[in-house]
Amino acid sequence: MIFHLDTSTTQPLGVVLLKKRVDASNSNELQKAFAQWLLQASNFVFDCTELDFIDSSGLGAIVSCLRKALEHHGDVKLAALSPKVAMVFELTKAKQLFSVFSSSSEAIQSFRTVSPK
Amino acid sequence: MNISEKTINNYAIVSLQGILNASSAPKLKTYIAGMPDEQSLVIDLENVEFLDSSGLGALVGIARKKKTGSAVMKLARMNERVKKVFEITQAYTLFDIYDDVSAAAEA
Amino acid sequence: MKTLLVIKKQEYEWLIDLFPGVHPLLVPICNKPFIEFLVDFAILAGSDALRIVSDGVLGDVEHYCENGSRWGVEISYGSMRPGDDISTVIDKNRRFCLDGRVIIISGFLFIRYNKKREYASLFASLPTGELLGCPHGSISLAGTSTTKTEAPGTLPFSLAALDSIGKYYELSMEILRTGLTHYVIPGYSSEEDCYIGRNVIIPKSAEIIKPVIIGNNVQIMTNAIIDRNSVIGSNVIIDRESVISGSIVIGNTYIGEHLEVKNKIAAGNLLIDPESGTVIVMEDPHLLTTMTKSKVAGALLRRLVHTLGATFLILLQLFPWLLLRPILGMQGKWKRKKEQYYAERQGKYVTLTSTTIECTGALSAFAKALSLDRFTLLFKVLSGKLALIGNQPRPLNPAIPLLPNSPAGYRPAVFSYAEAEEWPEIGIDTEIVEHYYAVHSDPLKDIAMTQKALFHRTH
Amino acid sequence: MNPIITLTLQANLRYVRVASIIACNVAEIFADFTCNSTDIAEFCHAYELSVSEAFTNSVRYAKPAQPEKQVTIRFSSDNNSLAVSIIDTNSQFNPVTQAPDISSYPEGGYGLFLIHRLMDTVSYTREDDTNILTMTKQATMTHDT
Repeated sequence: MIFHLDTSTTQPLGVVLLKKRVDASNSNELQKAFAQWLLQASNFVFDCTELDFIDSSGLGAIVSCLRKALEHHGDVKLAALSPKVAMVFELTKAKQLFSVFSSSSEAIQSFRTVSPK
Repeated sequence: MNISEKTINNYAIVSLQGILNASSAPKLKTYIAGMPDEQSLVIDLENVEFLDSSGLGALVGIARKKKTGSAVMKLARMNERVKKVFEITQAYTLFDIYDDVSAAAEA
Repeated sequence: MKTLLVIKKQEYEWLIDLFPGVHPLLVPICNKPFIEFLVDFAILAGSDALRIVSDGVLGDVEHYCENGSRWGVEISYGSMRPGDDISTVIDKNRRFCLDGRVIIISGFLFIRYNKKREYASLFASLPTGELLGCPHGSISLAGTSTTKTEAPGTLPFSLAALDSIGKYYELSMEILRTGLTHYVIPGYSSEEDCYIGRNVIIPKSAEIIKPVIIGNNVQIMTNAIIDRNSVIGSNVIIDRESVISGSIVIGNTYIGEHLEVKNKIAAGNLLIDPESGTVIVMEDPHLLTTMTKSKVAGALLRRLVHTLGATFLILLQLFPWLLLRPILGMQGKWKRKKEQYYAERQGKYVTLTSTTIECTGALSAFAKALSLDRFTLLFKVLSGKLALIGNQPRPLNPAIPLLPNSPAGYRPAVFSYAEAEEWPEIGIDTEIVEHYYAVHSDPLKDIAMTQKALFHRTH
Repeated sequence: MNPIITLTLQANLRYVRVASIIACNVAEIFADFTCNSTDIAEFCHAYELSVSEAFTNSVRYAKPAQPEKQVTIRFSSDNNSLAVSIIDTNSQFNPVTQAPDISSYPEGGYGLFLIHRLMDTVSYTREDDTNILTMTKQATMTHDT
């Protein structure tokens, strides 16, 4: 996981690059880190370009990130899901909860165009 | 085991009868060794009552020799019991197997 | 009339990884093995003998089709070399092709036909030669026809090559939507677009929308939806609130809770998107799994939990047993029978003394409520011969062999899951419960289930 | 397991056929009593073939210059499975087997592989300088129906 703050938007935007796998072994790590990131931003883009595998606990962690972001009046948007990862999101109906973009720049752009509430 | 031979279209048709196992396989090997290397063969297995891996090994050995001697060796009329051994060992992939002797000798 | 089927390994190889453990020629199309459609067609076309020729291993196909007596047709098998062309294959099977006419079907092809039409006289009169061809194979006729007629402009059958998972999916959907009445489809059917197999459990809250085909021993859990255009194979569990639509669930697959399987193929722990060909392997037992036995590590923990549980029960039952056993024994209400049962490991047996307590009088009712009849069996848990909870031990009976590799596994036990759930203890329904717990049970749940079993037995 | 027959033969390839015919016949008698309607011919062929393979191995690996060498074949059974043990005093061998690489035209090495494929269980033990290869098969064939 690599986190950086994108300040080109009106509100600070957290961009998270997820790597390889998000599964039972590292989903806790993601949730803990996310609590820290929430202090700096409430809008997030999870860039899944390098994510090859996700299981139900990884999915649970990402959904819990979304819930926390929503509590902070923010959002988590997903970008560049590989076909395999997308299939897991579809299978579990988690896809319906997220806005999904084909690239991280599109996802970042979408936060720019939305006027801050 | 009895071995008999006839000729169709330059193919030596070697018909085996009886049991092809460790005690009879040497007889087959010696018989085939007595033929010229370039002699093409059809081995008729219709009357082979029993074949084990020693018998199979002999057939595989003949096939390899014929292959290097650029002759052809074909098998014909395999019964179910014999086929089983070829199937388990996948030895059928090494042979051209015909259900008819004259078809084997013509093709 | 005879039929010669020539299918090269190279043509079906692509299917091997997608449906592991199933021979490609036995891959189900609408719950019926591929090869059976061809057998049906051959018979419909008037064949009394069928030979399947391939350069690949046919063992499983042979085991399934045997000599064809099931269909009243003689089925034999032949081998070929990968490089052989059709004429070589015909030569290699000359004796088979010798008398009469032969339909030669070459390639991994599905033949679309309609069982209501008349094919026998058509094939008897068609001219020799290729009837239909496509880049992946052909269907042709050898031998002379009895009457000389020209081939009709359109033949009442057509070919569909199976060369990709997309084609497989399309074909299955095509049959499901429009062709179910053209073929013999397994299952019970009262309406033409709905086939349901044996022992299918559908709760009131579940929803099934036609067209649909469901195999045998299928358990659909509460609020699950089988939406239109779905094929569910045998021994499948669709867990709570999951939605299956436009999808094929291959046999022995477990679909977890709250999932949406839309336009996909689920086979064991594989989820396949037929459109893109993307395959994901599920390593996650909550989502999709193959129905298999539990892992070794889990087995060790389970053994420990079961031993502790059994020890606890022994201590609990010891006094009542010492007290009641002699009294009931004297009254002749305590009956014991020594019998051999199948053990967990295949090919092994275990001798058990089963006790029955004749249920007359307050004392025996009390003894039964305490499950004292199982007391002696508890010691078998300590020695590892039985589990505390699992399957009901099956008596050794040569006539009813225990199926090896049954997907649910078999773990003979003092108490059975079926007892815990108050399911009928005998019969195939029990298998479904056991199947379900093969997927859902863990050592902790086992304790709860044992409690449940003990409780239910008192009532 | 109840013993049925114990038979000791001279370790000579001449007697391979004797061993395998007896195995085939014992299997047939056993299957006749035990099976309802299974494929008896296939059951018997499995014993005929397996014993042929095992006996041949025992003779092949017998140390030379010991013409009095013997191989013992022991049949025993329980309710529905028949076990046959081939016992010899050869040196220890490695019973682990894999399919021979057929593409290299091997002339041997199929024996144990065949036995494993034909029988339900194959076990090998070494006791007091003897090799015991025990092969068992259930008489009731399990069909997936």
